[in-house]
Amino acid sequence: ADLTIALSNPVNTFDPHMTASVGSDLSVLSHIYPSLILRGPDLALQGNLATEWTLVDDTTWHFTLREGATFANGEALDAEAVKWNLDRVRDPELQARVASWFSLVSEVNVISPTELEVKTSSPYPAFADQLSMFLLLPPQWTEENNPVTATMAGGPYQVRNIVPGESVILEPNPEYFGDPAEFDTVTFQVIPETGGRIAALLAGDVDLVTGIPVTEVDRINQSGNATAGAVDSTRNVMIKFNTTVPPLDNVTVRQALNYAIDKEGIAQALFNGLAQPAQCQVLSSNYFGFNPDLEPYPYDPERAIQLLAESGADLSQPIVFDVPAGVYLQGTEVAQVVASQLTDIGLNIQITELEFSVYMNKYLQSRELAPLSLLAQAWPTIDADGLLTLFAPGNNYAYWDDADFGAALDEGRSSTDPAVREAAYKTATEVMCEQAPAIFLYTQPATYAYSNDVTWTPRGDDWVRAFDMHPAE
Amino acid sequence: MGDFFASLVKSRSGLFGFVLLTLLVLVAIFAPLLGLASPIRGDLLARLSPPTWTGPFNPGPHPLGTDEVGRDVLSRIVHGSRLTLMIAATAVVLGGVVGTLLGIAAGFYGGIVDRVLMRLVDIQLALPLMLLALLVVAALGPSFNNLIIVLALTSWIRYARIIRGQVLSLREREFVQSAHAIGASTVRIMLRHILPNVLTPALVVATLELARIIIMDAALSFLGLGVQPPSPSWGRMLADGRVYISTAWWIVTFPGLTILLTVLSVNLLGDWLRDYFDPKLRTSR
Amino acid sequence: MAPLLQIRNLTVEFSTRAGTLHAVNDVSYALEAGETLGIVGESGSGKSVHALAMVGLIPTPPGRIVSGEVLFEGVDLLKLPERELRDIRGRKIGFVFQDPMTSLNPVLTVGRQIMEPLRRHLGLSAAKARARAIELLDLVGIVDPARRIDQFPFEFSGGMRQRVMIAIGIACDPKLLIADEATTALDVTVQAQILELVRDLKKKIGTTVIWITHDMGVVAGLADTIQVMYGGRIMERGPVRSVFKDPRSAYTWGLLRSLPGKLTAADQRLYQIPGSPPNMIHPPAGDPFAPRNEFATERCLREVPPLLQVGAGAPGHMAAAWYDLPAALENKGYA
Amino acid sequence: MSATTLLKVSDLQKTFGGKGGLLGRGRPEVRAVDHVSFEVRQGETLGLVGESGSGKSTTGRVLLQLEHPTGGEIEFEGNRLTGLSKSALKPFRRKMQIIFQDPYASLNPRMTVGDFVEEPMIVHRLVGGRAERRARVAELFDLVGLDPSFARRYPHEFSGGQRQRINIARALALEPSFIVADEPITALDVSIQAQIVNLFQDLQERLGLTYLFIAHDLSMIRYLCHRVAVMLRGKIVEIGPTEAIFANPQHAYTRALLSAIPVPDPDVESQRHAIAFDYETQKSPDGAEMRPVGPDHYVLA
Amino acid sequence: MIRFMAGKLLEAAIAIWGVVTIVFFVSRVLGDPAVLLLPLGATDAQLEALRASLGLDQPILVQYFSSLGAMLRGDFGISFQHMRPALDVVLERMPATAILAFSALVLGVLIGAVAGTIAALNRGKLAELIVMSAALLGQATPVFWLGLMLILFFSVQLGWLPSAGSGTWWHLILPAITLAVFVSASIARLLRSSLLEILGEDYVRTARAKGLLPQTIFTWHVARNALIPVVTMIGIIAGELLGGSVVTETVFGWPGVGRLIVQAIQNQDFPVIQAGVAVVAIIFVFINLAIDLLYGVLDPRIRGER
Ligand SMILES: Nc1ncnc2c1ncn2[C@@H]1O[C@H](COP(=O)(O)OP(=O)(O)OP(=O)(O)O)[C@@H](O)[C@H]1O
Ligand SMILES: Nc1ncnc2c1ncn2[C@@H]1O[C@H](COP(=O)(O)OP(=O)(O)OP(=O)(O)O)[C@@H](O)[C@H]1O
Ligand SMILES: [Mg+2]
Ligand SMILES: [Mg+2]
Repeated sequence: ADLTIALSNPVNTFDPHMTASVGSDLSVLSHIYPSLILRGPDLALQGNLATEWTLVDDTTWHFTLREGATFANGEALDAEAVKWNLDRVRDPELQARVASWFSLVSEVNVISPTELEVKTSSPYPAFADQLSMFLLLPPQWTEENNPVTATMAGGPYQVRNIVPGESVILEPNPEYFGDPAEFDTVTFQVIPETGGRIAALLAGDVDLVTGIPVTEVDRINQSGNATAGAVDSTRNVMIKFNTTVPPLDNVTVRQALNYAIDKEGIAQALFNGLAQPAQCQVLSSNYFGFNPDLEPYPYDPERAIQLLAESGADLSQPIVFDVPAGVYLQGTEVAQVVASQLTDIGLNIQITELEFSVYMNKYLQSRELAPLSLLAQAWPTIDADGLLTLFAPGNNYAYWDDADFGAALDEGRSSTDPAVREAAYKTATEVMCEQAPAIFLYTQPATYAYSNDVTWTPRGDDWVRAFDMHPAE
Repeated sequence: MGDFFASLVKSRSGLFGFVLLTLLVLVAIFAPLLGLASPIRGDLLARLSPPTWTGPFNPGPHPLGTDEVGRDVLSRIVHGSRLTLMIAATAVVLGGVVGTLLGIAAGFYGGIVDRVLMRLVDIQLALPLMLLALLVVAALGPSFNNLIIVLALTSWIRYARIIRGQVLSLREREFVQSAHAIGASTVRIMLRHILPNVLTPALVVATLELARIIIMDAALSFLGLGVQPPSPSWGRMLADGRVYISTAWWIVTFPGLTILLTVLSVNLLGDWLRDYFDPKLRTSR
Repeated sequence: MAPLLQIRNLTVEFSTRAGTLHAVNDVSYALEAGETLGIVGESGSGKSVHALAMVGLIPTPPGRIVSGEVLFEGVDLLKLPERELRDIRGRKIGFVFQDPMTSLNPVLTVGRQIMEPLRRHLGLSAAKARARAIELLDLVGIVDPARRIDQFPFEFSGGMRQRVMIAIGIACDPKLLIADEATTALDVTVQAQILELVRDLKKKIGTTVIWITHDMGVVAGLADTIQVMYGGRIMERGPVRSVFKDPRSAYTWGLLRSLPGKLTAADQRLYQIPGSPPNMIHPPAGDPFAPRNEFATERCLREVPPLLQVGAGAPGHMAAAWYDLPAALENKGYA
Repeated sequence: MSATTLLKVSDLQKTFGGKGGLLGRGRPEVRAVDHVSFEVRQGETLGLVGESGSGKSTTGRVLLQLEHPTGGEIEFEGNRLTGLSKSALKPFRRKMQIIFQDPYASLNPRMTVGDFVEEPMIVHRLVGGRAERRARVAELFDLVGLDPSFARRYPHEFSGGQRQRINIARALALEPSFIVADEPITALDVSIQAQIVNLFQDLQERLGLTYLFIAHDLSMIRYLCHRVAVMLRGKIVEIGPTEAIFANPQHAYTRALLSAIPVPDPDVESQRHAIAFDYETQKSPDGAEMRPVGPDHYVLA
Repeated sequence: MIRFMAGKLLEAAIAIWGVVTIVFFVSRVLGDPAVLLLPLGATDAQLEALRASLGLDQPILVQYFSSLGAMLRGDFGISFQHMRPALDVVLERMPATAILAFSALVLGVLIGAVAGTIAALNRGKLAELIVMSAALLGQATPVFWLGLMLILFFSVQLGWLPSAGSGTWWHLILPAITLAVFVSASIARLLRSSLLEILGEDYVRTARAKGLLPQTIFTWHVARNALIPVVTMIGIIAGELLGGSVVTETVFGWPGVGRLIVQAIQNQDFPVIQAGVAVVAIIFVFINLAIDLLYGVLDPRIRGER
């Protein structure tokens, strides 16, 4: 059977260490290059090359590898090869784009061809999760070839054909150490435009599309050729505040804004109920550290108006609301509804739609984030440690400085004991809910549609993988 | 003026264009007085409602349906006409004035001025339009003014080229020579003798440009560079609504038709204007 | 012998924005084979339009032939289908237009443009047509024709282009040659050469010629018959000598009188015809020249005079006038 | 005639093309005016005739400094004009005017004829207020035989003769003493030519104007001009009093030219034979100079 | 002739330099690619190191002159995103762009020429009305809307043609039609007015007076001359198609240079922006040189001026 998967962005590079984009580059490369650990459709970690991994102490990880695994060219896929890969990404010469994931790794020791030990400079509980995004290159081959354009399979598939900017066609890798591939060919076809993607699915040209507008779900299901739906993603949508500028430096104002937005209404009306309203935190339920006890700010415009009056803040100036163009599912629509509801409580909101790069530049480079900005963030390890760190005092991304929150995060990081960490993040999320450095909106639904020729388990993160799919009976 | 209207009435298509355009402009001017729903505030619960008509002459609350956040499409089209026509008109005027003046300067002075300006035209042409727009908006930030600047920037060369050609032949005309002979200043010659004689071709270009710019706004909005939400413009509506093209056809269809009508009317008027000013088609002598 | 060309009641109109323009009104005349007709008249009097209308070359719209017959060798050209008319144009009737700058196609070589009618009408092979074209160029006085034939019009001076136009006009030895202000753009020396050429042609192949011009001198030298037009009508027509010596239309008289050569020492100034030409959208009811005519009678203003043989004049000398010019001149004290 | 010299041209040259700059396309050099010297006297009409392209218009345009001469000098009322800047020239612009051949192309189609005639006065800040200027425009219209009420109309509403009158009115607005008329009647109908020529003569009588009259029509030249200059390929080959030239042409080209004039008389015409002229064999030898052949009559030999 | 070509080439070089310079400075205003290249949570030090390794820590003028020098040698630098020479990235996408642009141009010009001719020769008749209304429609239809409609009809409804990609000739049909509609509309309108103008020229009357056959008159006297302005227009359109069919490429997932450059702008991949724009500009300039030469063939007056 043949399989075609629609991507919205082309594969830019075939070197898995030079890209951090899960949705396109890494998804395709994960078919070609193996990883130690895989994240299954249920978002739980599974073994791949590594059959077992244990935390020996707070800073030492021990991995057991499969025996006899090789790359297609016969190169051994052993502990030595893994060490070489970890050394490669940490090499400052290379400037690997994913180097920051491994900046805590201090030492990699090969114990035997199937045993590996990794030491970190401080506790790194999410290391195993991070490794699920780390693909392994054949060391020998890499020295002799340019991995940016050439590939040497070690995963279930190998490259048959590449059309730059358009498609990557894969075929089974006979030398793969794991379960044999189920599709004769797997094509990753780039279709940037949403309408085009859906049309391609309905026309039978592709078998899987993701990121479709929720309104299409019913229509696709009714077509009888495909199945559409949504699951909670790991991406959480918020209106981030720049708390360093007035009037958002005033906590009462921030709380007022949270009361002013009808999160439930947005989730229902704009997303046909497929989005999960946020529970007063930036974490969704699939994250480690999610706090199930928090309640969202109720939708109460009266209260909001009252709080604004009490806050004593000067609200006469227009408040700029930055929205990145075309990156989030129905983002512009959400922004307009939010702006309209904020207008209802008497604020003067001015939406500016920005090119994503310009937006990011404002956010991180010139550090002039607008008072309000639409932002959806996810952390690939699905761990509070990552996502919450983006709000930590002193962090570039934070635009918020709360010592209690910082202390709670530090406590969470200092331990690898899940119970300790859980408690710490409970505190952190409570502080964050109370201090409201953002309007917590909803968890973005991961929408999808796949043809009835295949089966697939939908997942909330960005991976799209053929080996998660099977030909339909 | 009497001749103008007499001829307009005689040319049925020209009259049609004129009436239609006048109507559009009137609607744009009086949009707030028409008692329509707010073009900005929507009713989330009424999102994507189809056009409602209880009878052929009995429109419901949303005669053209509602959009993706529950705003009345009719109201957005009507209010959108203000922004759209304003953008188009401003860009056309800006591009027209700059292009015409530079075209006159290039044609009149010739030599180095001409060469420099024509190289600028080359550069502008060699730089793909959309990319230029993308770069400028990305660099200057999106705003109403920048949008107009981009549109005008893509537009001036068309005037400059045509006007330059006209001026090249005009400056050899004897009345221009005669102006030199009485000692008129260069500025005077350009403004009093050259300019009035290139206004017709400039006007004809302008009618074509108006249509092109309205479409450009749509294409720019497609790349997220158009009018800022929630303000309505036709191009923006079209671009935002395209996602719903198969589930809610009315969101794109109606603004699309409006654009078509506008372009049609401007073109008809333009064609007629061209004929009207064509000396070969006028009663000569 | 039947005349070569017989025009009857030709009327041509143009619809313009300001209204219907009556360019040619009820023009009738006949032309014998071998005759040379010189046509003069006020600018806008319908000289060109009537000639173009004969062979179906006026732009329609806006032009329209309202009525009339143009019998050429007994066949009414106006009723002939375009397909058959094409066989006559360029073959039996040659045309030479005034403006040599715009009447030649700028992107085709001169030779090609001369060869076109030869190949089309005479079916000459490319080589033969070329040889004939070189011959024609030589005939119209172009030096080094074998080289010049491959050049483009822009490489020719105005006078040379005009000669090329003439070469095209006479390429197929037409029975009738119509030249519309063919020498107006030329200086007198070149003009003299071309007139000489036309005279030769008449002599050699007996071509019948219609020569439209403003220059009374040219008519005097070239034409057998002169025809004076005004306001879309023929005012006077007759043997050159007779008309020059004894004009019977006040307009002809005025024209001749305003020439500087006709000056007597006593005159301080050139004679000038008073008033200005008629508006052909609202032409005067009667004789179109009447409003400017000091000899006009009541009747002239009301009724269009017919073109009639002049009482005491030479045979064929006809004029359209209600008044008697010699008598009127005497009355008013002109010599 | 021993009247004072108004304009003196010595060794005037004008070449076109031939340069070809860095990016320019080199074109063959055209010597439109080739070492020409002559003078124009106060109150006279000097006729300039010659074959097409012989440099007549160029001479006229260079005289008015509409084109910069390649060499030579022009003196007007004793002042050197050549090399003056645009502003230094301005006072002289009042005194010298030009009228072109084509009355259609000479008027700005987008200007009322009144404004067009008024413009020179504005440029030179001649007459005080607008009302005064308007009055002067009306006066000028009267002078050239136009109804002053026409001032508000646009050129396309006028006939050829009327347009040429408007051009003349404009030229007269600055009360010039010298007018170059570059084929002012060629484009006109015979019956209108007479009107314009008469006007020229009237104005000369009333205002004491001096003309350089360029034309093809030699019978008109003979009627109108006091002296005639004959040009051939950029050079003046013969110059002298009109009657002397017509009665006793010296240069071969002049003879050819005169013999080619068609005479509007069938009897004369049937007798006339044009004399041919071949430039290559009959041109003046290199280094030829103007030689006197009669009183005030010179020929290039 | 040689001088003429040299002059043209120099002018072309100046235009390309202008384009490159404008793009260089404008794109630097966009901001900092490092924040886009590194994953979420990267530290300042990591960002700094990356910037240095990309050479973005140098003063802008130093960057400009060094990259200008490199560009003269054909080196546009290593793409930040693709990790290989930017020029390679661009050239790889060129064939797809060229094929699409070329077929759209040919198709559009053919349709436009036929339509324009029909309209001009049937002035005032129903045929003109129909053709010109269609042309107006073509010009007033936003490209993305047309593209989506074509997909919905031909791919989804009828299932005749593939909806996206560039693999086979079948893939080419819809995007080429989408672009050709606009091209043909412009050409039809221009050609019509050009033909009408030429039809009124004196030399066409001369040709008719010669008794030539209508097809001869049309081919040699009318069309030959009417084509001259059309050829200029084709040059401009070719340029627009080469770099500007971004929208069509996006809708049909066509792997062209236009979308590549747009993505490069969005990702602030300066070397690719620079290389892409330069390549498009160079091609454009050469097309126009070719058109200048073609002009000479069509119009001997221009040839004569050299
Ligand atoms: N295509 C046209 N459209 C409208 N009117 C026209 C057209 N062609 C000619 N006329 C008008 O027809 C009348 C006769 O014109 P025609 O060209 O025959 O004059 P003419 O006697 O040849 O004058 P001239 O001596 O100036 O050439 C004029 O009033 C002219 O304006
Ligand atoms: N601007 C110019 N550039 C190049 N050559 C020119 C220019 N103006 C005139 N010439 C050339 O100079 C020569 C003289 O031209 P000019 O117009 O003075 O002749 P003319 O005697 O007035 O002719 P005509 O009787 O045809 O008006 C011609 O060969 C002409 O081609
Ligand atoms: Mg005529
Ligand atoms: Mg001249």
